[in-house]
Amino acid sequence: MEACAEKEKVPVFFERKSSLEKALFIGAAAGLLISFYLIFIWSPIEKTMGLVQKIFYIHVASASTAFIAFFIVFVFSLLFIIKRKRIFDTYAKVSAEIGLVLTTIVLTTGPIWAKSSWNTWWAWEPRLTTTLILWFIYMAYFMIRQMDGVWEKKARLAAVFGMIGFIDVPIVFFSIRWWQSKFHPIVFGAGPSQQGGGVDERMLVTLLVTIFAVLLLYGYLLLKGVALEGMKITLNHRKEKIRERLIQ
Amino acid sequence: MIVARKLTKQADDKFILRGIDLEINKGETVAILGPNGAGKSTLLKVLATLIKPTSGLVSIKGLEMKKSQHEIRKLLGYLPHSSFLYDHFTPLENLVFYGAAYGMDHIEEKAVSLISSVGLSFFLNEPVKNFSRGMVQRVAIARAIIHDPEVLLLDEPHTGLDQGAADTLNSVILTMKEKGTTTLMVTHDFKQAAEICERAVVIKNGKLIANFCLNGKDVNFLHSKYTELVEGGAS
Amino acid sequence: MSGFFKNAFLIAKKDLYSELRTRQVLGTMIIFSGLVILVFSFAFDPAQNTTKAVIPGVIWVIIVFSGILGLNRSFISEQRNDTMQALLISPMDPSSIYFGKLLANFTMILIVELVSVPFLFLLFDFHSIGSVGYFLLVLFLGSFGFISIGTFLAALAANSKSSEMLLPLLLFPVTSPILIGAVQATKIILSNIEKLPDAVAWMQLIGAYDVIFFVLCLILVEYVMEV
Amino acid sequence: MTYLVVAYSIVWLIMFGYIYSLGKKQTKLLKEIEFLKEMENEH
Repeated sequence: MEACAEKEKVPVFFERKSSLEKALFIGAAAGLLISFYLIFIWSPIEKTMGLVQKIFYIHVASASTAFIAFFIVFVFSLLFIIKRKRIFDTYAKVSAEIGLVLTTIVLTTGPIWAKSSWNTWWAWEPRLTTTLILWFIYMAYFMIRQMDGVWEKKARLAAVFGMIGFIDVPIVFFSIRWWQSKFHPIVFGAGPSQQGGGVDERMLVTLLVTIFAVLLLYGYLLLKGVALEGMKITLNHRKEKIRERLIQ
Repeated sequence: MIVARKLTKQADDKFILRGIDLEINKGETVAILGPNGAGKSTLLKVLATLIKPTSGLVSIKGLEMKKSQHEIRKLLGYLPHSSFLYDHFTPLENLVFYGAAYGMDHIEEKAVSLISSVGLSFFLNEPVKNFSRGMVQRVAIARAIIHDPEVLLLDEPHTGLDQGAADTLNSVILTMKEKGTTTLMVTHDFKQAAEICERAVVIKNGKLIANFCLNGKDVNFLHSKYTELVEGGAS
Repeated sequence: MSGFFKNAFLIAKKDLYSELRTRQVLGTMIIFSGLVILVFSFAFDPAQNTTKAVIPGVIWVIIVFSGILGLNRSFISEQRNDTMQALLISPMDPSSIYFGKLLANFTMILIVELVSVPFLFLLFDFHSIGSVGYFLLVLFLGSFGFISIGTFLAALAANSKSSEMLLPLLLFPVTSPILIGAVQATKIILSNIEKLPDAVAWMQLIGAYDVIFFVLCLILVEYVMEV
Repeated sequence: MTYLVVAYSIVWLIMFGYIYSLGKKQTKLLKEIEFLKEMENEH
């Protein structure tokens, strides 16, 4: 009886398509297309840096979304430690994965931008250095997840490290900024804040639209990734059921 | 003394314990029997507060495990497969350390008398790493009871022991029993189980399938009953 | 509360006594720090005056790399005969076990520093410490922060089969603020003492890091040590 | 100009690489589910 009831449930679970997921997909695709139009056609060309400055939009959008992704990791890690529900762990894991992908984008576009505008591949500039350390921290997070053992243990350890790592980020940023400004004053006008009030309004709009589009993409990927993880978990669960039935 | 209600333990998708209900009275000596992989050691680890159950309740001496873990830990003496001893320390140093960890007073005298009661007075100041398996097990037994536990949890204590060590262990268990200690013992050794246990429970596939008295019964009774239960297809 | 310190001292005493018995870890750490000094003498010509500039960095490289040797052993040594489980089922709090281990590791790294730093100064002919008091303070603060989060992450990494490889990957990025701050403060104190306020600011940063992470580790260590 | 093109192509390469890996994961899972359903129907 019990087995029968579950047999009914499987297709329902696997073939369900969340409407939120669909909406996010459409939103992200449309948003990215619009931001593309804004970046390449609509927004003006920056005077000193020229065309290359257009890297800035996706660079900053990825960086801020990555940071939000890691914040979500922190939140779900905390929730997992308190409630010990597997779904929280799945959210943290998927969010960290997307955050890591976005950080990788930041770390590749950063040097390209640096090379073109400052003629050096890497500048030990606070934001870039912090991002690099962030990348290492979340790589370490995945090393913990690749340990062998039961999921509960891995999830617990990863959650603890996800919290430690995120709390470390502001301190890392602060110390690096301090280190840089005292010994290698920043000569290059990097990042949005240094450009101060002189930003063209259209540039700001383009940046905001790009950030929003990347955020939507993040939301879609998060839901998709969580759904896939959920599928995997249910699948393993049912496999185990079948294995048991075969043994008995 | 020990009450377990609907105890389950899940590791990934495998159920190791599937709802164990167990009640053990004060001063009883109970054997836990069952085939390999049935979940006996896991049950003992849950009772020893080493691993948390996935669901279910455990209470020891009326204390609920989740709420008063600290108090419960003081009551338990746990003897697993591994010796829990520091290799390069002497038996005395090991016992004094663990005694202090349990907040005991006059540890030194207590440790010395315990070591002589397991027959190792000659080796008081010899590092444990030079000991044979049987000697290590004797020290491990002494370690498990250094803090006068009210509940003794033993995981296959007779395995690999010579006759002398096994007798020592049995006499330790019986002395503790006289003081009112409750003993729970996972074992494969029917002879020893029949000798010192009053009751036996059988676990198979993470479920408790039998619970019967052993008083006055001999090894053969236990053996045939166990074979009937485990191999007779009851599950 | 007194039980907390009593148990922590018990663990620290046990670890240090065990070290006295086996003399494995501390000896290795000191020899290793000597080798680091030797390698640096090849990398930077000790006869040149500019070499003085790398000395603050070398000090912290010694602390970090020999420290990680000790941290690795700290919990692995409890896996033999599953003594870690014995500690966990005893009435001691996980936080007091952590604090005890921290004290033992901290004592060991202080001994390593006591031996290797004078040795380094001697070999590199360095004799103009700006302020001995501040120098010792920055060594203390930096080592404490590094060891406190290091002990915590060692407990975490001990769950893995390849914990020796995992620990540096976890530890180095997380402790980067300490390493930056400690090297900068040491540099100012050793060679540029008139800029002392800057060094003090760095030490405040390290101090804040120490406090935040020590408290955080005490709270979270319970979740790391569950079996 | 080339830098701009390189930068955006790398961005999209990484993005599509990630999405592709998700898609592959999904097909693999769906395949296993089909297999599982067959298994269950047999029993």
